[in-house]
Amino acid sequence: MSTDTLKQPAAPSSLRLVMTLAIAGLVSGVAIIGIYESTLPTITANKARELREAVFKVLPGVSRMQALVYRDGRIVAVPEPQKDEPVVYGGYDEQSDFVGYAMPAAGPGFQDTIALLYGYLPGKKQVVGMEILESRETPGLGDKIYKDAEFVAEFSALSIEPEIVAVKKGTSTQPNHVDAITGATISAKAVVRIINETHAAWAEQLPAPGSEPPLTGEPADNGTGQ
Amino acid sequence: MDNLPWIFVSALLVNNFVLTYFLGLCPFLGVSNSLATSARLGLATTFVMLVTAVCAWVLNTYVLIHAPYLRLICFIVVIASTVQFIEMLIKKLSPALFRAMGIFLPLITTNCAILGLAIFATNRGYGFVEGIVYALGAGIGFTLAMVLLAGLREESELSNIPKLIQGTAMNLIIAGVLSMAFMGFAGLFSSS
Amino acid sequence: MKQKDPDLLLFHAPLLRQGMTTPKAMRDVLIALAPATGASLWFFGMSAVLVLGASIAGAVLAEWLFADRASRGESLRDATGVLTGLLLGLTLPPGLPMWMAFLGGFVSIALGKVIWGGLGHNLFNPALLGRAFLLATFPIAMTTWVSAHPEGGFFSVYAGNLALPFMQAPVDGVTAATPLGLLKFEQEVTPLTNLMLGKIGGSLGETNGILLLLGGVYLWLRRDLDWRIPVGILGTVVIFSFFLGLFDAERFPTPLFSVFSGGLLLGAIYMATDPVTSPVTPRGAWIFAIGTGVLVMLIRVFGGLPEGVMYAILLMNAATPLIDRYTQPRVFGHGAEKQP
Amino acid sequence: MKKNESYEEFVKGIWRDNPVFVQVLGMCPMLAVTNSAINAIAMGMASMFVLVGSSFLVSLFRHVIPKQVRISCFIIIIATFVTIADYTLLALVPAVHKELGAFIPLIVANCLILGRQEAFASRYPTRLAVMDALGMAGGFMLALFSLGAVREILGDGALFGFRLFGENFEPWIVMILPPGGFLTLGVILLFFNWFKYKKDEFLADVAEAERSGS
Amino acid sequence: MKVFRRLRRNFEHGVHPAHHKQQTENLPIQRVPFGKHYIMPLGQHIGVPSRAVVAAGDPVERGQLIAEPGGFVSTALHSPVKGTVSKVGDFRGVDGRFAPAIAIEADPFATQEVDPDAAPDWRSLSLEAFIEAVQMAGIVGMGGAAFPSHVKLSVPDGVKIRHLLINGAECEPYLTTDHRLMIERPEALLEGAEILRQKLGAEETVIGIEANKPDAIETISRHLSPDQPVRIVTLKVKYPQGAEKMMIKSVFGTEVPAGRLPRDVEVNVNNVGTVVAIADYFLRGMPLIERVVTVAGPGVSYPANLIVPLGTSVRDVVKFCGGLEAGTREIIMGGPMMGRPIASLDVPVLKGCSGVLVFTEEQTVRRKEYPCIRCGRCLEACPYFLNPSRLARLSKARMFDEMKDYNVFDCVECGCCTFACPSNIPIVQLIRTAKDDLKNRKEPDA
Repeated sequence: MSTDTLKQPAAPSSLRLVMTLAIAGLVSGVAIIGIYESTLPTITANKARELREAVFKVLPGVSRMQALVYRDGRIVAVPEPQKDEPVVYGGYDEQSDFVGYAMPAAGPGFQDTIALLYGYLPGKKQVVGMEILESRETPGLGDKIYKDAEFVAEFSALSIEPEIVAVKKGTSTQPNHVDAITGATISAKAVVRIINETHAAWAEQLPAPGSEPPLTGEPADNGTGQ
Repeated sequence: MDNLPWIFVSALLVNNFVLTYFLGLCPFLGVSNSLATSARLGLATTFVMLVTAVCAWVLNTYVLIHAPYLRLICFIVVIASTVQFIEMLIKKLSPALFRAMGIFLPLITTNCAILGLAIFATNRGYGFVEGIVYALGAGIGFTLAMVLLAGLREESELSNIPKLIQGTAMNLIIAGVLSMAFMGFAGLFSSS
Repeated sequence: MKQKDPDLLLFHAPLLRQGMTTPKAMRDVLIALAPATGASLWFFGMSAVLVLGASIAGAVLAEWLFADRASRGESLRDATGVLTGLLLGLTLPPGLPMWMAFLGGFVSIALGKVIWGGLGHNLFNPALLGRAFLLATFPIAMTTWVSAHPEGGFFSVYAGNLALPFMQAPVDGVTAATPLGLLKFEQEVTPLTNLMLGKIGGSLGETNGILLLLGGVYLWLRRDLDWRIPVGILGTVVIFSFFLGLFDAERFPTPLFSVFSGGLLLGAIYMATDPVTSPVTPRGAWIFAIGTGVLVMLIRVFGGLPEGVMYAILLMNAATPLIDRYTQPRVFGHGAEKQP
Repeated sequence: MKKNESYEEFVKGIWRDNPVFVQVLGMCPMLAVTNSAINAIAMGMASMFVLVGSSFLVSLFRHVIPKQVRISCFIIIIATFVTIADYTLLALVPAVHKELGAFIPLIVANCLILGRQEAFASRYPTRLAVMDALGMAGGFMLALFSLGAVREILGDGALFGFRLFGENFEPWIVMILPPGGFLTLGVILLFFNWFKYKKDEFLADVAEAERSGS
Repeated sequence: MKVFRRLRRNFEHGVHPAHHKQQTENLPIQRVPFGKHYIMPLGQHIGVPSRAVVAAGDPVERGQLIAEPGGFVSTALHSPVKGTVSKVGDFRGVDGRFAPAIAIEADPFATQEVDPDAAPDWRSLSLEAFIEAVQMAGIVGMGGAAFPSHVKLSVPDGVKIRHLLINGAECEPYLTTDHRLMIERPEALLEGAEILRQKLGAEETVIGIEANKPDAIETISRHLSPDQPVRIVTLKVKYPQGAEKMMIKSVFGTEVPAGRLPRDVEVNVNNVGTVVAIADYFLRGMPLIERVVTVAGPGVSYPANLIVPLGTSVRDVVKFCGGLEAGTREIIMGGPMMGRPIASLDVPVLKGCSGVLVFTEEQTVRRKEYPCIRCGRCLEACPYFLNPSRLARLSKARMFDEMKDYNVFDCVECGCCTFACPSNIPIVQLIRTAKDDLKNRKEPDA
C-alpha cells in the first residue's frame, strides 16, 4: 500500500521530459535561426560599412579596398579572410592604383585592450591616419586618444622608421615624434607602442613598395557604401 | 598579440569582474557576509571558470564557428551541465570537498560571472592558453574581491552604521570604495 | 556628631588611567602636521590657505550636518573633522579649484566617516577616500600641478583656485610636473636636495620631506603612532628600489628618490598610521606596512600612474580586517606546551 | 475587480516591489551599462522584451511543462528571447549594441527574469503574468533610467547627450566609471530607505493620532 | 649574560601605573582596637560557602570554629573575637547582595587572646592531614583572590613540585600589606615558607619581590639562614607582576599553559600574607581570624597599615584612621586595579581584602567615553596577549559567541586594557558582561 501511495504523484515519464525539452529546444532553435538569418544581411552590411569608413578615414584619397592576408610567404588578396587570420586592408584610389595599407592593431592600454586602425604608406614609410576602434580608456583623460583632434592629427604624416616616439607635449622636433597628451601619457604611449609593434610584426611580410597585389576588383568594394 | 601576464593581471586587478564589470554581484550581496563562505565560493567559482574556459574554447573552435547564433544557448547548457557534472564528480571523489564546496555549486550556475567569462573570452578571441590564463585571473580576482568584501562586511558589523544605510546600500558603497581603490591598478604591466 | 555617610559611587576598577586620551592624540597629529602645513603656506602662499581652508570647511560642514543634534558640538570638538580636512587638503594640488577641495572634504567625512557610524568605525582612511574620489572625479584638475612660488608672492592666487562651483578650472599658464611624473613620463630625474627641501611641483603637503619626518618623530616620541608602519613602508620601498636599481639603475628610481618623492612620507607617517584603518596587532602592522610598500612600488614602477601611495594605503585598508583576523597575537599560555 | 487585479500586478513592480530598489535583483547587467541614460533605456527595453516574452510563453505553457524540467525550459525560452534581442539590436542600432556589448547576452543570467518565471509566470494566467512582467520590467527600467540619468548628468553634464550646464561644466568622471555605479545605487537605496523610514514614521504618527483621538 | 637574565626576569606587556605607595609604605603595622559588631560571611573565599556550626545566642571564643568547610573547595571560619553569636542569617555583602553570614557581638571585657595549644605539630602530620589542617585553619590566598590554600597544596599523584614561589610583588598601587609584612615579620615568612617547602617536597623557595621594595629585599636577605634553600628574585616594577602566571613567567621564564595550573610547571605559588598565616597557625596556633589591611587613598585622613580582625566593618576601620575626608566619592576593597567598589560602609573586611582605598573626585571623575580608534594600546598592555579592543567591540555588538574565538575566557580581568585605553572604554566590564552571559547560557544546557 505504501508503495502505491508513494507512486501516487507519479513522475511524468522520462520520455515526456525529454520530449518537452526537445520540443522547446527545437522551437527555440528555429526561432534563433530565423532571427539570425533575417538580421544577418543587415549586420554584415553594417560591419562592412563601418570597416570601409574606417579604412577610408585613415587612408586619405582612397576609395576602394580589399582584404589582404599573408599566405605561403606572400601577401595575397582574399575576399573572405579566415577567422583568427591576421589581415590588413589594401587601399586603392579611383584608378585602382595602390595607395597604402590600413593596418588593424590592438594591444593593452591603460584600462583595457585598445583596438585601432592606422593607415600606412609603404613608399613614404609614413603613418597617414589613425582611428581608434575600441577602447575603454578613462573618460576625460585617456579617451583623448580619439577625442582630442590635435592628437589624432599627429598621425596624419608621421614617419615610422625609425619607430615612432611619444614625447612631452610641445617638444616634438623630429618627423617621427608624437606630442603626448598631458595627463594621459600612458594611453598616448600605448597607441604609439601598438602601432610600432604592429608595424614591426608586418614589416617582413609586406611586399616591397610597388609590388603590392593589385585590386582584384569586386564591385562591392567600390567604397561608396549602400 | 596580448601577452599572458597582462591578460592575467588585467582580469585579476585592472578589470576585476566584480569591481569593474559588476559580474557576480548576486553572490557578493547574498553570501559574502561570511569570510569562510566567500572564500569557498570564490574557489569553487575559479574552478568552474577554468572548466568553462576550456569548454568555451572547444565550443568556439569546433561548434560555434559553424553556428554562431547558438552561442548563448550552448554556453548556458554547457555551464549548467558542467556544474552538475562537477558536483557529482566531487561528491563521488571527495565527500569532504563536497561538503565544503558542494552547496555553492548550484549557486554558481546562475552566477553571471561564469557566463560573462565565456562571452568575454570569445569576444576577445582568446585561444586555449590565453583563455585558461584569463579564467584563472578572473577567478582569482573574483575570489579576491569576495574575500576582501566579506572581510570588510564582517568588520562593518561591529561598526554602528546608521540604520538607514545598513544592508544592501552599505554593501554597495563598500564595493564602490573598493572599486575606487582598485582604480590604482589601472595600467599595471601594460606599459614599459 | 555622627557624620552622614557619603553617597558612594560604584565605578568599577580599574580606577586609575594613564593620561592619554583620544582627542589629545588627534591634537598631537595636528601639531605634528603644523610644520609641513607652514611649509605649504611658504611655498604656495594664499593658494594653500584657500585650498586647505576649503577642504577643512567641507569636512567640518559635513561633520556638523550629519551629527546627531546631541553630539553635534562633541564631534566638532574632538578635532577629527579638522584633521581629516587638513590631511586631505595636504594631498591636493595647490591650483585646485576651491569648490573641488570643499567637495572633497565633504565627501571625505560623509562617505568616509558618517555612513560608517562616525569616528572609529570607518574601514577606509577618510582623507584618502576623499582624495581617491576627487582623483577619479576630476582627473585633470587633480593632476595639474603648478610650480611653487607664484610670481606675485604670498598674496597672488592661482587662477584655478577661483573657478566657479561646478565649472572647469581655467588653464593655468605655469604647470609643472611632479618628480614622479617627470621620471615616469619623461625619464627626467629631479635632484635630491630639491626633493628634500620641497622645491618641486606637487601637492600642498608632500613637498618638504624633512618637515614631514620631523612631525613623525614628534608623534613617535608622543607614542601616538605605531612606528612599525612608517618603518615598514619606508623600509620596503627602500629595499624594493635598491634591488630594482641593481637591475637597471637608469630606469628605476634610487631608494632616496623613492622615499622623498610623491606623497610617500605624508602617507606613510600620517595616513597609513591612522589607527582606525590599520591593523591593531603588531604582526598585522608589519604585514600592512610591507604590503603598502610593495603596492606603492608596484604601482609607481609597473603601473599606469606615477604615484600610488593613496591607492596602496586604501587597498591595504581594505585588507586590514583580514590581516587583523589572521594575525591575532599568541595568547599567553596557548601553544606554550612546546616549552621545556 | 478583474481589471484592478491586473492593474495591481502592474503597479506593484514599479514601486512597492521594485525589483532593484526593493528586491535588489538583477544588479549584474544594470550597473555595468547605466553610465548613460540612453544605454540604460536600451538595456531596459531589451530586458523588458525578454521578460514579457518569456513570461507570456511560460504562463501559456505552464500546464504543459513538467515540473522536473521547468527550469531548463525557462532557461531555453529566456535564452531564445535574449538571442533575438541581441541580433535585433545589432542589426537595428549597432552603435547602442557596441556600447552594451557583452552585457546583452548576460540578461540570461539576470536573476530577476528567471525569478519571475519561477515565482509568478509559471503559476498565474497569461494576462496576469504579462501584467506582472510589464510591471517588473517597468520598475527595472525605472531603476535603470534613474541610475543612468544621475550618472550621465553628473558624469557628463548631459542627459540623452544634450548638454545641460554649458560648456564649462566640469564633469564628475567617477560617475561614469564603475565606482560611480556602486556609489550611485548605494545612495539611491539610501534615499529609498529614508523614504520608507519617513513613511513608516508618518503612518505610526497617524495611528498614534487616531488612537489618542478615539 | 646578566642582561639576558635581567630580560628574562619579566613578563611581556603590562602597564606602569603610578604606584602611590609612599602614603603607607613606611608606616608600621598597627592593631585596630576591637569593636562591637562583627559579621563573618560564609562565602569569603572562592568555592562553596562554609557551613555555620553555631547558632544565635551561642557564646564563642576568639579563634573558635564557627563554620566548617562546605565542601572540598571551601574552608573553615573562626570567630575573630570572643563574644556571642547574635544572628545567623543574610547580610548585605560586598557586592550589595544578601548572603548568609554569622553576626557576632564582641565581649567588651575580653582580653581577646588566642589559646596557643591548639597548634598541631606540622612535622608529624601526613601530607593529607597537613592539607586538612590548612583547610580547618581557614587559610586562603590573601593576595585578593581568596582561593582556598589547601586546594592549591593538594597536588595530584605523579605531579612534582620543584619550586615554591612566594609572591611578594604587590603590584597593585597603594597596597603595602605584603611589603610591611616582609619588613616586620621576615622570620614568620621564612618559617611559613619552610613549612610549605618541606611539606610539598620542593627543592627551593623563591621569593619574588618588585624592585621598588629594596628594604624588604634587604630585610629578608638578612634573615636568611644558609641551610635554607631560599633565593630572592628582584622583579621589574610593573603591573600585574603579582599575577601568579605572570610571576612564574618572570621568575622561571615558563608560561603556564592556558587552562592549566602552576603545578603543571612544577611551581606552587603563595602570597606573602598566606605564608605568614601558615606560620601563625602551625607555630602559634592562630587560625586565620585577622589580616593586614592597607587603608589609603586621598580620601582617608590618616593612612595606615592595620591588623584588622575579619568581620570588622569598613566603617570601624576607616573611623580608626580618622574618618573620611570631605570629598570622598568611592571606596574600593582591594587594589585600585582589580578591587571592588563597596556600596556601604557596613561591609565587613574579609579574608581576601588587602586594602580599603578611599578615593575622591580625581580618581572617580566620570571620564567621557570616546569611540575605539583601535590604537592598539590595550593589546600592548594585555599581559595575556589578548585583543581587548576586539573583545570590547564584539561585546558592544553583543556578539558574545564570537568572543570565544578570541579567547575571552583567558582574560583574568587585570584591568590593564582599561587602564591603557585613551578612549576610556570600560573594556574589562564589557568582557566581564560577556563572560557572565556565556557562563549563564551554558548552565541550562549542561
